[in-house]
Amino acid sequence: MLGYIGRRAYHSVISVIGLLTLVFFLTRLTGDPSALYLPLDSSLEARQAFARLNGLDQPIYVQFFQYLQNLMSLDFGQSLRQNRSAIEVALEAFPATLKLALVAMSLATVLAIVVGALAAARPGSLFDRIAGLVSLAGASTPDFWIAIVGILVFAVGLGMLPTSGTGTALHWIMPIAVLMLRPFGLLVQVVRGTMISALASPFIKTAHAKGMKRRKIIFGHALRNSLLPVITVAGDLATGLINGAVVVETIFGWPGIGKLMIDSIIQRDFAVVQSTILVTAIAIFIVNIAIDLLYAVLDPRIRY
Amino acid sequence: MTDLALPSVRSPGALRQLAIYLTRDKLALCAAVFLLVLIVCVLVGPLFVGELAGKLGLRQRNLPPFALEHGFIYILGADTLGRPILARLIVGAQNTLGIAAAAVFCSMALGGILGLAAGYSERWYSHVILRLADVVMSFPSLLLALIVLYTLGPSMTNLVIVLAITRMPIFIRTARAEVLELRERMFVSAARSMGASTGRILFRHIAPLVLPTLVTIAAIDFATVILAESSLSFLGLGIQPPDFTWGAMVANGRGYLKTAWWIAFWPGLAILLTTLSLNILASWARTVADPLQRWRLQSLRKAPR
Amino acid sequence: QSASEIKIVLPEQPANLEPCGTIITNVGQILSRNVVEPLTIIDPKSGQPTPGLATEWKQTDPNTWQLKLREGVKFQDGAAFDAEAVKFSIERMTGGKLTCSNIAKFGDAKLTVTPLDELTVEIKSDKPQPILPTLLSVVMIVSPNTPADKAVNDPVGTGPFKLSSFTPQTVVLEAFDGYWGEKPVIAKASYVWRPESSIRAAMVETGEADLTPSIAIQDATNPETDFAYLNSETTAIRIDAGFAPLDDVRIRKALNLAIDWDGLAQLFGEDVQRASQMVVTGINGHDDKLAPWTFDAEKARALIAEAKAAGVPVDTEIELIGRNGIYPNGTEAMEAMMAMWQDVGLNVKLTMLDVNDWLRYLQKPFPESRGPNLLQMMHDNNKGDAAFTIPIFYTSAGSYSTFNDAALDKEVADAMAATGEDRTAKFKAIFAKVHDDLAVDVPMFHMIGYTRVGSRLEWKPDITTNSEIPLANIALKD
Amino acid sequence: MNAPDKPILRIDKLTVDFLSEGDPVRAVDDVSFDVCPGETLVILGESGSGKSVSTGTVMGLIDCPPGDIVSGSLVFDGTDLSRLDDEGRRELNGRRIAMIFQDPLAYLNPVYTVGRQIAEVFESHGEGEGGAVRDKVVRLLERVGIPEADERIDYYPHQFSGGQRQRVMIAMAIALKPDILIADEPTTALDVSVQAQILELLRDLQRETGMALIMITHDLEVAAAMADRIIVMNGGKVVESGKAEDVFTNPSHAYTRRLMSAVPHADAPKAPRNAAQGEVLLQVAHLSKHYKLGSGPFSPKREFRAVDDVSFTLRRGETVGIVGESGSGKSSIARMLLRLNEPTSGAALFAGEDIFELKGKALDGFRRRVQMVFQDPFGSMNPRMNVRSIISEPWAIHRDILPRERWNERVVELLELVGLKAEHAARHPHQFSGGQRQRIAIARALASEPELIVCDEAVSALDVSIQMQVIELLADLRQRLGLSYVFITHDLPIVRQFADRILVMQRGRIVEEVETEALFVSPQHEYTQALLRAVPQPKWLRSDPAPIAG
Ligand SMILES: Nc1ncnc2c1ncn2[C@@H]1O[C@H](COP(=O)(O)OP(=O)(O)OP(=O)(O)O)[C@@H](O)[C@H]1O
Ligand SMILES: Nc1ncnc2c1ncn2[C@@H]1O[C@H](COP(=O)(O)OP(=O)(O)OP(=O)(O)O)[C@@H](O)[C@H]1O
Ligand SMILES: [Mg+2]
Ligand SMILES: [Mg+2]
Repeated sequence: MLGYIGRRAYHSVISVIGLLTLVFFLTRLTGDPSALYLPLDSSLEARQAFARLNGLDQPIYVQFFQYLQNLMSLDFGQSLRQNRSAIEVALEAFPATLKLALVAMSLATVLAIVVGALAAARPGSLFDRIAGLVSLAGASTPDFWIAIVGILVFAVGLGMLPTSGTGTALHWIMPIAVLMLRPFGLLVQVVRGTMISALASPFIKTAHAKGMKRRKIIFGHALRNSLLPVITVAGDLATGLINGAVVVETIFGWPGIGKLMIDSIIQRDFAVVQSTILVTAIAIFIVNIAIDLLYAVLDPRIRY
Repeated sequence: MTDLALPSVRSPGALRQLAIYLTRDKLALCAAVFLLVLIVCVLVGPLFVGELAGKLGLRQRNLPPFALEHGFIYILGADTLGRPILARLIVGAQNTLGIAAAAVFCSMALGGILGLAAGYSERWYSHVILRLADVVMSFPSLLLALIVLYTLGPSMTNLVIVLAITRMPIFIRTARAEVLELRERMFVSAARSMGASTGRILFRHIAPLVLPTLVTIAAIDFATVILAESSLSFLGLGIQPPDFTWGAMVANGRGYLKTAWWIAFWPGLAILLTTLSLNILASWARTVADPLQRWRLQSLRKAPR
Repeated sequence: QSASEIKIVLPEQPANLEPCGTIITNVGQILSRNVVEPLTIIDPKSGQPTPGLATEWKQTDPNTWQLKLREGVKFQDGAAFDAEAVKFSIERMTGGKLTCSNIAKFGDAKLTVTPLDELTVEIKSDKPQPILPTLLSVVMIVSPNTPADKAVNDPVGTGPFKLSSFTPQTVVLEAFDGYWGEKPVIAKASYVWRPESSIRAAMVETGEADLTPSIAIQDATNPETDFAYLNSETTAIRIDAGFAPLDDVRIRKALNLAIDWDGLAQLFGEDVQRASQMVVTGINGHDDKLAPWTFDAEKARALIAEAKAAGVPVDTEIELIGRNGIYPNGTEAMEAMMAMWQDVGLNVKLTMLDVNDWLRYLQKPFPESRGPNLLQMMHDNNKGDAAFTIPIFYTSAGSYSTFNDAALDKEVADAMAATGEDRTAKFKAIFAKVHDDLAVDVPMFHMIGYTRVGSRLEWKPDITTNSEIPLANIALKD
Repeated sequence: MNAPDKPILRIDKLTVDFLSEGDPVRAVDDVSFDVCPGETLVILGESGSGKSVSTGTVMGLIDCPPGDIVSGSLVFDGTDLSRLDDEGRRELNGRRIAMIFQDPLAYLNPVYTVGRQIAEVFESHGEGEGGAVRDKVVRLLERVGIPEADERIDYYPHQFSGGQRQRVMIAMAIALKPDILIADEPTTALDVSVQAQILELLRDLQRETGMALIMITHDLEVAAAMADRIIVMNGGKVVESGKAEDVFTNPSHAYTRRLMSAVPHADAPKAPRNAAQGEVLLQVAHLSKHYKLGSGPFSPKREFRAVDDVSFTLRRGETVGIVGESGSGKSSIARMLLRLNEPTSGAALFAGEDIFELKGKALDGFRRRVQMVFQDPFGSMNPRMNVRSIISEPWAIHRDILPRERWNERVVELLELVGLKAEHAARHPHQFSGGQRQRIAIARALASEPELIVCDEAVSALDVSIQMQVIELLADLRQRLGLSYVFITHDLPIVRQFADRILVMQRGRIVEEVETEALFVSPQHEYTQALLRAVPQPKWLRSDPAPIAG
């Protein structure tokens, strides 16, 4: 097991390096950013001076070697936009996103499991139908739509919640609710589907024969046997959120990495793009390793 | 999309059987009818309202819905340029469904196959596939879109490629997770002992058990892709005006939620209903495909008592 | 929140707080005249420079200006404001060691600054600078303790407010006790940012914020709190005259005539002004009498037919290049214009691009692969003089210019060297020529911004609001 | 017998259908029986005759729909079971009525340790939690004869052999000393000595607590050894019932008579066959399998020697029987020979080629020539496929065996050969009884016309009459086509009849290898002797103390 983790870590490091190389070269295909950083009416000379100042005039492989060299001394480059170290910018934005993602994902997963499992317990029942429709409606409604309407209703109309921003616990409610919708809807469907299959397994009969409580059968036996796809999908959704809950961050003024990444991409702030990808990639790789380890914990037949 | 869930559509007899099963689940029937109507709209709609959908009406900007003085076509109101929303919904369906179906199908088919391979084999390529999935997951889709935009230029195909690639990891990883467990099952060993090739084991034995989960995900991803497409148009990679999709219509009405809610509402509702229908059908297909559940759709004939 | 604390919500997070970047909207709105102050201040009504940190100025010869500095001014870090400080700030700006956006206003001018005495400086330039005092309004004076070789995020200036904190969520300014002027009513101001206009509007509505400098027209629904202001931005379509059929003046005129301007104006609000030139009133050189093109589809068709008859390939596909998010309803406007041009028989096809891609078309050198194209653009001249507009648009060397006309080049050079009335007249003549005779571009509108001001505040936006929100001008209602 | 007259469970006129689009399948037809405390009722009957379904109904484990209880009443200790709500049912199940399922692997949850699954019985009924329960579970496992129980408690089901899983099921069922134990073929996967131990255990329980026992079995020796009363089922109906001795000595129904006469007569020596002349088909040399153990993902690695230096040979047309202790490594050998598990060391030459070195085409060819009937037939069939596709799979894999248009015909032929019907071809595995599934597995193995079939307890779930039919079929094929068999079983009469040579295994080693008759006449190894001694005695011939009524 430890050997497996080691091997995975090793592969992941290689992949991250590959990813960074890829990002380095590909981002530079999206054009020279000089014009973006200067006023529209600045001269060609000014733009060239800017490129020179920031090393953008060098051939790309020279820039790359420079980048690698700097990486050795843990220098991830300077943000063109923010006048400071790119990795610092990325690391500063990351916790906000991570917290949001963690809370939203855990809530969504737990809720989805409960709702999905109960729906699967009696397929076709009223609860099943309603849970299905509601979760799907949530998952297929545009998130910004929900977010803005939510603000108009709860903040402006009812005055119950703040419109946006961070600070108190109240500030968390709407962003989390909006973020949860899609994962929740998707997970309910996945849980329900796999649970219906699991509940038809013979070992469920054994559990009934043992006289176990229905709840325990559903959540102990059937659920445990259908968790593999559930945690996989949950993991994927979590990485999606880690990569940035852009809409929520944008609308609610949540200072996270998603918005930072988008801004940096649009502004061609290469060093920041690279640094944010590095940070999120590490998190995503860790999540994926954790999920793969969870497989082995959840299903003893799976051994690495 | 939905056909995928039904691995045993072969003879016309099987088709009829499916139709019968469909009538047994009223909700699924409604969903199927809705999708059928939609497909008809896609095919013939543009012939009738194609002109109207692009016609400017700057003087009836943001016309509210349910007003009939400008004609029935304005029943759902008009958008920011005064074009009738109903006509645009009908015309937009084609691009919307085309892009989403292509992207979702590609990502599910490719991701599913790669995931099957990655889960079943322990060879080097299994690791490569998974790490590639990790890399794609870590690669911001917007950046990918931008790169494609710069190197290949905006086009429908490129849009589909971008969307398909970014949605692929979830299928790869889910398929793999299921395979990890399924390949330990005895019937897989049995098939192997009979000399079944890896391909046969994967596609004949394992895939049918993985597919329902993938289809469930795909059905929801349909909405995701439609909305992702609209956020890509922010970069200019999305569909180019004057073409448009429901996603673009929603994005377009985003600023008007307070003052002219209908601009974003109707296309949003269309997306929702489509996804909902697909999901209901997916869940129905899941029941049909599972011999242990199929009885739910059969008219069980009881013995006289 | 105490009474004298206010919260301002901006559309964008300032990427940094470098005082040399105050012409960038979100930096300027925070720093300009709050934390750092310029040497001169442009009067929004007349477009003329008025005293800032410099109290008087005179031109000693065409290349030299002498400034008298304000007395008794201190920087927020305690350093004294004097001629050396001015020299430092200007040299920091022009030194090329850091990227300074503001310097763009100076073009390629070389400045030499010499302190004559403690409160007098002399500024020499390599070529005549008739409007140097106007230009000096972008020179923000920073403390000599500021690093000269790198951009900063903790500016120290002479303004009535000093920076208290800058985090990814907010910028906080607090009143500076040692300020030379009148003590402002506001004691503390925090800035937050929300890109979504409806959210900004909602925040002011609920009292979470007191002021937001720009909201979309559709959100400006409450006349009590929402104020429209001419924001010095002018929108236009640039015609790439280098390619057929756009090299034909009839086609260019047809482009102007084919648009239903009143209909189009609906997209931008009722206060929007139809533009006939690329600068707004109040800018030196603006010609009030220059009438904009009016909608006449018939005439446009006739012109096109005429051109066609003369062998102009009017059916060639013309690419209309738009930029996503350039201004509210920008994409809709492009869609509408495309439809209108197609209506008169021009083969126009729209492409929307991301900023960086769009910039390649805006600025020279233009992409080799381009064909006949029309470019959506927007120009913002709030610096009082048409000199910031005419050369870049209309001379053959101008960085946006697609037009090559030696006669016009000469006229422009002439006007630039002129001063006073003469300068104004010459600018007006140029505007008239490019509009009426050459139809070089398709001017659209002078744009309107809307601000929402909370009921606690006594404040009205003006043409400078896009570049500065001086907190000192804000009063509280009681 | 001594049982009080008042039955604790009475089933009256039970009729159960399975519904589908077509005509309902009548699985149980007007069945009545009862059982008193302390009494043992044995249900004999043809495979597929409704034994499991009727007892499953008592536990409320038939899914309705698609199952449909058409009529009948089930009264347990005065309560009408069909009126019970979930909670009432839960109270009874496990504590007062317990069941041992026929197919132990499918009925154990693969992701929980067996210890935990047994402990759940206690926890569900408030009989303690945590450490206290663990001790009880260890003792239970010891009682059912699981070696090293305190360690094995933390293993997962897939780490147990077939017989061990069955014993885990038994432990689970007797955990709370129920009033009624329904045992559905509880000893099919157990060797005779362990079987004797388990039967003794059940009898002990009956003596201790007055437990009523309903036992389904097809093993007439076991039936005789346990039964007070017997009912015989055929085609969903009870065709005969009465005291055990009467039914055995004086069967009245034709089916029962057939059943009784089909018993291979152990004492009738059969003529030795001349099989030893054929070429050597399979040669196994020094084969070992060490399983890596470790219950948690982070616990240290250990090894368990399941197969330890096993060597034997098999000639064409010969049958080698493997008998031995449950858990002695028989299935492990089979799986290795099929290349399903990699051996730790050793070699196996099939027609001169090392099986473990085969690759690509050669491996395909090998897999066509060798087939296996798995110990767990249900698990070995894809739940999504119907019987037709399951049986025709070998033809789909090896295209040259049979042209496609002959598939249907041949499937029906094969089904009939193993005693199933043509209409079964459209059903899915879950719609069959245990014995029927086993027959489908045999039919599938025969489909590819192999040269060697490895049968792992291939006939254990079949009633004697069908067992004989199948054995005769296999013998016939051996005769006609020169098929060879590796025949793993615990059923001594059957190996005696069918095998040419017998290997006796214990703890991973072969302890004795001799010609069949020699083994029965003069067993050498101590373990073999014990095995032969352990053959059960009819109950009515024994002088045990009578059970005490509870
Ligand atoms: N889910 C089902 N759907 C349809 N038919 C079924 C189903 N389950 C069982 N049957 C049928 O019901 C009949 C009785 O099955 P049951 O399992 O009771 O047999 P059994 O007597 O236990 O046989 P065996 O000794 O082989 O285990 C069989 O013919 C079987 O095919
Ligand atoms: N995957 C595994 N991991 C660990 N131990 C295993 C595994 N599979 C089998 N064993 C152990 O190996 C031993 C041999 O198992 P095997 O299945 O070969 O027994 P068997 O002779 O077939 O027994 P039975 O007659 O009960 O089926 C058993 O003690 C079992 O517990
Ligand atoms: Mg049975
Ligand atoms: Mg075994």
